[in-house]
Parts: sequence; C-alpha cells; structure tokens
Amino acid sequence: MSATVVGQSSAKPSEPKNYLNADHTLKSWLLSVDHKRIGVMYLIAVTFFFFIGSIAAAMIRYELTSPKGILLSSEVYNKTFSAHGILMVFQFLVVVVPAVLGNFLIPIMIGARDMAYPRLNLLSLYMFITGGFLILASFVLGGVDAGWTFYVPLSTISETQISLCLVGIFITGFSSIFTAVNFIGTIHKMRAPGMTWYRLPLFIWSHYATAIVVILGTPVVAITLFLVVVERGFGFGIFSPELGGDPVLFQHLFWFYSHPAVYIMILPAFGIISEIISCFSRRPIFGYRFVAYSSLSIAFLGFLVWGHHMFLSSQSVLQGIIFSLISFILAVPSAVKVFNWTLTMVKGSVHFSTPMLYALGFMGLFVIGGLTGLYLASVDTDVHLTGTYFIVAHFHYVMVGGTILAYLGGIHFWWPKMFGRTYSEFWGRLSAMIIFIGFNLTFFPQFMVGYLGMPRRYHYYYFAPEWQFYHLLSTAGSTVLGFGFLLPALYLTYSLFKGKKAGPNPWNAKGLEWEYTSSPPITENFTQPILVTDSVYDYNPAEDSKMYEVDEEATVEDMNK
Amino acid sequence: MAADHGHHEYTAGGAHAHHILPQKTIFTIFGFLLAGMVLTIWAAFYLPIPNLLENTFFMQSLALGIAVFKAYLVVTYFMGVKMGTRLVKIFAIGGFVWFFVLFVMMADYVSRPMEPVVGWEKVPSSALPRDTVKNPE
Amino acid sequence: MGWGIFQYNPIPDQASAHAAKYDALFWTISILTVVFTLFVVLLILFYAIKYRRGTKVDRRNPMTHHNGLEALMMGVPLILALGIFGWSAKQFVEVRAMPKDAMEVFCIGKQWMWHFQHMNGIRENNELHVPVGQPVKLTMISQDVIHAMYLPEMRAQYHVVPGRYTELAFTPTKPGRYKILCAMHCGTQHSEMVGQLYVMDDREWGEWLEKGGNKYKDKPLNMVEAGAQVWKDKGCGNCHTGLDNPRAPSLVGILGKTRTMTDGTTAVADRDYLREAIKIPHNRITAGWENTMPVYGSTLTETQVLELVEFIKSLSVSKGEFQRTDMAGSTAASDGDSTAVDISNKGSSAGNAQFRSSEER
Amino acid sequence: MSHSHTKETDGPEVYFQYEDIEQQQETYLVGMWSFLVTEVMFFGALFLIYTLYRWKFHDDFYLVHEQLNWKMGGLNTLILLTSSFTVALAVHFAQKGNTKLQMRCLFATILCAFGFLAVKTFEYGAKIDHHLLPNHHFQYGHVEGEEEHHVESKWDKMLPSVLQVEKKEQHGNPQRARLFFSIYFTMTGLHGLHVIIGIICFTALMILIKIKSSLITDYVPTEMVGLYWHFVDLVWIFLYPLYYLIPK
Repeated sequence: MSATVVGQSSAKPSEPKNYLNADHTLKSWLLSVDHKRIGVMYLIAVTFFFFIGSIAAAMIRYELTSPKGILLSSEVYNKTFSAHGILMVFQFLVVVVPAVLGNFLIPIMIGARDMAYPRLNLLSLYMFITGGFLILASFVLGGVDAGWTFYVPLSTISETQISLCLVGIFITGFSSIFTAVNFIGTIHKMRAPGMTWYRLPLFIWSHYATAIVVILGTPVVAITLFLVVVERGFGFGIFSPELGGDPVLFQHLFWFYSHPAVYIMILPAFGIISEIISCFSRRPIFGYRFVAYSSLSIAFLGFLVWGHHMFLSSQSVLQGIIFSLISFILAVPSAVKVFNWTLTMVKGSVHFSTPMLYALGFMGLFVIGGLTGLYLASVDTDVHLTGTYFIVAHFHYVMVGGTILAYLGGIHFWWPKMFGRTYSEFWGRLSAMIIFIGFNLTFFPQFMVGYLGMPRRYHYYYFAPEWQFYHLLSTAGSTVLGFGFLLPALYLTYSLFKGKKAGPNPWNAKGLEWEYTSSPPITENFTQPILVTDSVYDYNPAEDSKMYEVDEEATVEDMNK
Repeated sequence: MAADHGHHEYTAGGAHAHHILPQKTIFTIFGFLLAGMVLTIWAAFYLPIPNLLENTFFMQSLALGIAVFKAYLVVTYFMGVKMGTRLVKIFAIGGFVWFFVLFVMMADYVSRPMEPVVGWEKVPSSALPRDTVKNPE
Repeated sequence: MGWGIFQYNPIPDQASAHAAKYDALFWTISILTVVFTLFVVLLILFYAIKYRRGTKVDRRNPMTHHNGLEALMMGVPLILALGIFGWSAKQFVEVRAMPKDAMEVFCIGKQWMWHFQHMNGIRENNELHVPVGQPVKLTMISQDVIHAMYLPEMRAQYHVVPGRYTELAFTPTKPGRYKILCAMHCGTQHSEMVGQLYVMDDREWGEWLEKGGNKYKDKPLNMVEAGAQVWKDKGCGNCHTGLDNPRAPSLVGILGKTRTMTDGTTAVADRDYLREAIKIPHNRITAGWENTMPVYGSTLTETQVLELVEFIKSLSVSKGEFQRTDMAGSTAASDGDSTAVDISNKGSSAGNAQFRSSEER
Repeated sequence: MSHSHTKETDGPEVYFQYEDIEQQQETYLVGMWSFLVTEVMFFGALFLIYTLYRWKFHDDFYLVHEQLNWKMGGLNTLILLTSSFTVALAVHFAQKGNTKLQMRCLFATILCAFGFLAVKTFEYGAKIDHHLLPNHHFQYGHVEGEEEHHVESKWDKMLPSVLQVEKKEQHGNPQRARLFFSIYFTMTGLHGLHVIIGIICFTALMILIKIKSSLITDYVPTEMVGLYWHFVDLVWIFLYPLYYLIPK
C-alpha cells in the first residue's frame, strides 16, 4: 500500500523499544490497554482453552474405537463431549481470530494508534477469562451433560452444573459483544486519513461484518441461556411444556444466534485467507469489492437461515422450506469468495510458504465443508443426515478445516510481526501438511459413518459393530491431527527465543502493518501520522517473479531451508 | 470521516457542543410523553365507546401505537438521533429493524395452521394459537 | 465383531418406499460435490503451479476484477442450488404428507426407551413390528425431554417433543430387522435408546398378530378397550353422555368436528385438541358449557390419554347411539385392573435383556 | 494509562488514540449506540417470547394480568418519564457547561430511579406475599379442599388508598398464570437490574464530576449515561401497556 508520511516525526527516530519490551513488570502486562498486549494475552488464553478442549476430543475419539466403549461411563462420556463442544465453540472458535489477530492487527491495519476503547478491550479480556474459568469450574464441580446446545427440557431437568456453566457462557458472550463494539467504533472512526472503505484490507471488512453479527446475535443467545438459568434456579417456566411453554421456541432463539455464530467463526477466517492469498500470489485480490460485499451478505443472510437446524423439530413445513431456500442462496457468496481467491493466483507469483500452504489447505477443506452443507440445507436429505456423524463431519470441515487452518495460517503469517522472530519454514510446511492429512483422515470417515446412520453423541454402537472400521480410521487420523497441532506450538515457542530476527517486512508484503511499523511494533504503532494515498494490495507479480527467475538455484536452496 | 453536519437548526454555540437540544423542546417533549401516558391509561379504562373497549385488536393497537409514538419522541429528541450524525441514525434505525427480524420466528407459529395441504392430516393444534377462556363465570 | 470391522458398506439398506428416492437425491448432490470439489481443487493446483514464482509466464496486467466472471461464478452455483432445492423441497413435502390409509402406531419416547402401542392394543418396548408394504404412521409424543425417532434404513426421522404430538410416516418395502435410534441427545443413556424395527411379510405378520405380539401370553386389551377402561375408572360417562346435556357436551362423533368456543373462536377437535381438553380442560371451553370438568393433567399418563382418545374416536364410528358409552364401560369391566394400561408394561416380558435393564433403571 | 495527545489545546483532554476532540466524542457515541443495539436485541428476545405466549394464551394473560396493580405501574411510568426528562436536561446543561444545574438534574434522576425501585419493591413484595412468584411456593387460583385463600399482604396495606386497586379473584389457568408471572418477573426484573446499573452509573458520574476527575472532560460521559437511561425508559414505555393494561 502506498502511503506518505505527513508532518514532522513526533517521536525519536526508530529505537529498539517495542510493545513487548516497553515495560517488563507483570502489572504492565495484566493491566495493559495496549491492543497488541491484549491480543497476546488472548493468544495465551485461547491456546489454553483449545488445549483442554482437545484433550476432551481425544478422549471422545479414544472411547469410540470400541463399539462398547473403553474407559468412560456414559455419564462421563456425555460430560466429555459437552465439555469439548462448549469450550471449543464459546471459548475458542468464536473468539480466536477476532480476539487474537483482530485485536492485534485492526488498529495497525487502519493506521490507528490503538483501539477506540482500550479499557473496554481490557475489560472484555477479563470477562472472557472469567467466563472461561466459570465454565471450567462447572466441569470440575460435576460437569455438564446437555451438550453445547443446551436444548430444553434436557438442560432444565439435568442435575449437573449447567447453571454455573451458562453463567460463564453469558459472561463470555458479553465479552465478545464488547470486543465487537470496539471493532465497530475503531473501524468506523479511527481510520487514518485517506483510508477510505474501499482501501481497507479485506481482513478489516470481514471483521466488520463479524462485529455486526456479534452485536445483533449474541444478546439473543445470552438472554435465552439466562432464561434457562432462571428456569433451573428459581422454577420460572418459560420453555416448560407443562405450563404451555414451547421447548421449540428455545431452539429458535438459540439458533438465531448460533447459526450466525458459525459466520462469526468463519468470516474472520475469510479475512485472513484474503490477506495471505494476495500476499503470496504477489498481486491484488481478484474482485475486491465482490469479496468485501460477500462478507456483508453472508453476515446478513446468515441471520435468516437459523431454521435449517430445526427442519425436524416440528417447525412448520412451510417455514422449513423457506429456510432451506435461503440456505441454498447463502452458498452463493461463499462460492464467490472461493473463486475469487482462486483467480487471484492467475498471473500471480505464487510462493509456497507456510501461511500459503495453510491457505490452500483451507480452500480445499472449506470447499468440501461448504458443499456438504448443501446436503443439510436441502430439507429432504437433511431428514436422514441431521443428528448423525455427517453433521459432525460437516461442521468440523468448516470449523476446523476452515477456521483453525486459517487461524494457524494467520498466526504463521503475522508471527514475525507479532514477536519479531521467524520460525523454521521446514517445520512450518511439514506441520501444515500433517494437519491437512490428519484432518482429512479424522473427519472424512465420519461423513460415511454418518450416512450409514451413526447418531452423534452416541457412546455405544454395539448394535452396528461394522461402524468400528470408520471410527478406527477417524481415531487414527485424530492422533495425526493432534500431533500436527502440537508441532506449531513447539517450534513457534522455540522461535520466540531462538528464532531469527524478522525485520519489519519479512514477506515483503503490502499493508500499513508491514510497511510502516517495526517488528514488533512500538506501543504507539506508528512513529509518524499516516496519510493513505492508494489502494491496498499494490503488488507487482511480474517483478517479484523475476527476482526468482534470475537466481533459480538460490530459490531452490531457499525453499529447502 | 468528517461529521455529518446535516441539521443546523439546533446549533446553539458553545465549545464543540454543536447540537444542543433547546430547553423548550425538552419541556414540550416531556409534555407529550405525559399526555401519552395519561391517554393510554384513560383509553384502557374509561374509553367512552364500549364497542371499542371490547375490541381486543383495537385496544391493543391503540396502546402500542401510543407507546411507539412515545418511543419515537424519546429516541428522536431525548436520545438526539435527530441531531446526530448519519452513522448514529443508521445504528438507531438498524437496531429497531433487526428487532423485527427476530420476529421472523413468529412466522413458524403463524404458518402452522396453513399446513393442511391435500392429503395431509390435521395439523396438531397444540402448535396453534388459540384464545382461551373469555368468561370464566 | 470379527470380520465385520472391515466390512465396507457405503450405503445403508434401502428398506422404505422413500429410501430409493432419497438416495437418488443424495447421490446427485454427492456427484455435484465431487465434481465441484475436483474442479476447484484442480483449478487451485493448476494456477498455483503454473504461476509459482520463477516460472516464465506472462504476468503483465493481471486482472483485478471482471463483472462477467463474477456473474458466472454467482449464477452457476445459484442455478444448481435452486435446482437441488426444488427437488429436495418436493420430496420433503411428500415425505411429510401423512398417508390417509396408514396403519397408525403410537409412540411414546421417554428417558431412555421407546414405547409403542398398536391400535389393537399390542404394546412393545424398544421393538416395533410392522407389516411390509403397508404405510405406517407414528403418532409420537415425549414424556420428558426431546427425542428424535430415527429409522436410518427407512431414511426417516422426526423429533419427539413433549407437550405436542408429532407424526412420522414411512412405508417399509423390505422384510427384515432394522435399527430404531434416538438422534437427539436425551441424557445419560442416550446411546442405549435403541430398538429394533421388524418388518414382516404377511404370513409372519398374521402369526404375530394372532399371538397378540410375540411377547404376550394373553391377548391384551386393544386401544379402544383400554380407553374404555380409563373412561370407566375416571367416571367420564357420568357427565359425557350420548347426548349433549347441561353438564357436559356429548363426545360422540367429536373427532374432526369444528367446535365453537365460548370466546367465539373455533377449533378442530383433533388429537391435540382432545389431549388438551382432557389434561387442561379449562383452557378452552366449548360454547354453551361451563368450566366444571376436573383437570386430568397429572393423573393420566400419555398412554392413557392416547387410549382414551381412541375410545372417544370409536364413539364417532357408532353414529352416536346413546347406549354406546354405557356399553363400552361394561365391556371393559370384566378385567377391571387399570394397571393394564400402564406404560411400563410390567406384566410383559418386553424387550431383550439389554433394553429391559435400561428400562428398569 | 493514557496520556494526552501532544497537541496543546485549551479544550477537553483527548486520549492518545484520537486525533482530536471531535473524533473522540463521535467515537464514544458510536460505541454507545452499538451497545444500545445489543440491548435492543437483548430485550427483543424477551418481547418476542412475550408476544408469542400472549398470542397463544391471550385470554389467560388477560385474566392473570388483573392481579397486577396498574396504578403502581402507572406511577412508575410517571417516575421514569420524569427521570428521562431530567436526564435530557442534565445533558442540556452539560453541553452548556452549567455544572451546577447539571448536577441537580442528575441528582433528581437518581431520586427518580430510587423512587422507581421503591414502587417495584411494593409491587414485588405484594406478589411474593400472594405466592405469585413462580418458584415452588407458587399458588394461583382456588385450591381444592381449601378455603379461598385471601392472603393479606403488608405491602398492600401500607399503600395509600389512591394507589390501591380492587382485589380481583384469581381466574384463569394456574399453569398459564405461572407462565405469565415467569415472563413478568424476568422482564421487569431485568429492567429493574438495568435501573440499578443506571443508578450506579449516575452516582459514579456525579462523584467523578464532583472530584473533577480527569475522566470527565466534557459532556460526552453524561450524554452516554443519558442514552443508556433513555433506553431503560424506552423499555418501560412498552412494558407498561403490555403487562398492566392488557385489553380483553
């Protein structure tokens, strides 16, 4: 991006101080209002929750290798998958990209010194951690057995620690609302002069769409879960069928948020992929405006399809068909994104670096995840597939194959910016491939076993022992996948201490965060005020490729490094 | 990013305070709100047309209509949307529009009685809205 | 287990009339999915390799946008999606349309078992016997939490909701033993809420009926007789006589009639209406009567309500003869134990050991 | 934690992340409005639930609502409208820089808020005494084998006769009554919680103005709390007719 420096530099010429070493006390971290420090603290927190959620996942996979179970009782099994779902959805997927990368990058990308409301940002971090620990406390004090969807009346009659867990989710929900309010204020009002809407990186567009979804959807689920708490705690009966209440109403309200929540998880991932594809193809994104508007239309349409979770829950047939129609239409903006990313590589100069491998992996898996969504959007095929492992496989393809791969790609892309060190490309590429293979091995068999009729959340399947084949494959894959997730944790941590110094722009990428800040950035982000004069993504693929044409041997050497 | 200075009739000077709601307007709006409240209560109990008093739909619409009018006054004047920037207007309107998107949910309950297509059995009526007791005596 | 682990079986049995249609749609979408995935993946690989850095290809003036291409990449998926939608919606409407000539079976879901009751009174737990070729309609209700009746080989599924009757119809076409599963998480032993669906040919079905279901030594009361029993026990006939009287309306021929309520609204007296009228009578009062009927909300089980409704239904068959109510009362009087209609089926040896243990818990 | 921007001006302090005071003020208002959108959806879900159940069980709701004291509700409407008025005045004076009158208006608002809570205490107290709180003590209508229970509530007796309403028989279905009171207590309870939060905000605002805290540099904090309070008023504008004045 071209931008010029205006005015006199108010700070001293670049000095080695940055946001990481600005102050070393613990207090300066814990009470920091610097969006970058908050982003790093979020990184630690979500990694912690992801780790616990993964352990639960591993237990589930191990348990399912035998039709009769191995270790756990049914009660513990239910608590395990509930823990996995609750932690992964509310404490990881919904927050991971916005809270870590969004917090870190949004102000830098738009040329601001900080978020619009830095103290609110800190508050939302602590609400997130408080919510998370309440949820963990509910697991320790007896567990939760109603699944992450908390369907009434199961969640109102269950004797486990659901109330405490719901209070935790409520607090986490408000944490993500505050983050979204912050994003909206920041993106609307904090852009540097000259940073018009159509000069914004697509990462910002998708985070803006996400923030809109969060402020419109999250309060609805917060109040719905709150109603379950009062029903459990005080005997109020708002969804109780005995009083004439409608348990299906809970599902309506729950999915009113929880379907858009899927887009809260995947939209920021789209933003990351747009950045990575553009950078490593060395050319501007194809169809910038279409990609930007597809984010907004996904956010908008995403609000009108919640009923496709309820085709069989005695919703009226007419409404089911209408929801099915809108769900099919929703496939279009997603297709637009995938094709635009693909076409971005045309006449580009494609680098197969670690983030790009993750991005390409994302595209492949997201295509499968998205297309299998058609089976479930279509009312008739949904009849047989809903509530089975087909669903499980589908949403893991979108959530793990989509969000987590994009998140890992983003982390690898911006890691040098965040911590000023580079990691080993060899290990990076290796782990990207291991994750891709392990992922497919884990979840592809679940499509097949789901089609055969294995209901999700089943502990036993002794009535159909032939399904064991698929479960064995899946568990084997999950081991590979777990190993793949462990690798980045190791070499990235290693790079923090021993990695090579990155320099401000190791990828030679465009964008304010690469061109106008040091790595890691200083606390005020920029040393001078910024004036943006041209659009983002002004790469030159021909020139870039020439650099490598001249010295092909060096390129090969570089790739093998 | 400059502010949208659309309405200047409320500019009353002062440092940075561009749009101050005049005291007179505040008092007028307050008067309207009180009148609305009195009207709501009076209509609910003492409306001199007994036919209308029995008309649920009319009474409901009347009470809600007055409430919507009061809400409009509060949002437009007290909350300063009228003098606000374009962005504030968008948020204020957007919030209430989305409130109605939530009501798409009602379509499920409304459309259940429409179900009996040829060859279908009667739709379960517990899913339908029905009035209950009118006169328990 | 044995060799079975390595059995590769990509398609579950097609055992209902709908299954083949379902699979046609399923595999059409699958082919589209594979074609699309391959197309996109190959396109990605092709471009990524062709334009990898250092290759000597023309990179001048890369296109940044092209509205025609965008229209194409929106139009083609949209048309395909709408095509699939139309097909799918049509089939869904078909599968949700309840056949008129169906054999009606009542199903009650509870934690963690399926209870079935046939019109002739045969009761089954976690097992359902149906004849081949005959459309079956399950009228379902839950006693506690939401369950989902899932018959994978029939490609049929629907939720079983407390407080509301839901329906599920299928036409078995192939004799055999199939799975009954619960596809909605319903508590601790969710994964043990499984049963068997036996589809029998006409001869077997006849024998099974003759035996009164293979679990019962004595021929049980059929639904109408059991309902008559409840009718007598609760003294319904004291007020509801064959003709309308000041105390209560006659229930003869009530099913399917449109009733006018005290507030002027109307209601079709279907199964749900009658359930409500029995359990919470004061909720809606028929015009011309007062709110005098006792509340049976907690005293009658879901099974008893079903039976009572069947009994009331039988009254409509007999063209409103006055004697019918009394007569029905006396038929059932011979074996007057009301536990006969209890859902737990204590007298029976229902279910295999696996299911019985879960039921006793 | 936040240091002033290097630009030296006589006006209010600008936090370091903003360019100028105008940007700061607008940003705060945008944030407040997006939070209010969240609040609209928060109560929106409750209004939806209310609408659905009232539509399904209109007549029960009509019969049960007679247990509510419409005069007390009306009094509360009056109190909240007045407080909204005083807040609007407070913002007006804050914008004009008249701190003295601003503080008086804020104080009047807090008084109104406490008045609202006092009235609610009387209402809730009477409901709880009549066993209408939908917990396990809930009891509605005539119980078989018992005398018609006429629990006298001390809260009712303390009311001046102007505010007392004629005692109505408990008609309607007890289960629907329980549903009604569940929604009633949830909605008015959450609204009451918002009133309490409002009191805390106003008190904090007054203290900060009093001690001339660096956090309060212009009228924007007052306007933000004011916006919040108007929203609380807005919710009650709808709650009052929906709960206390249900037509037949």
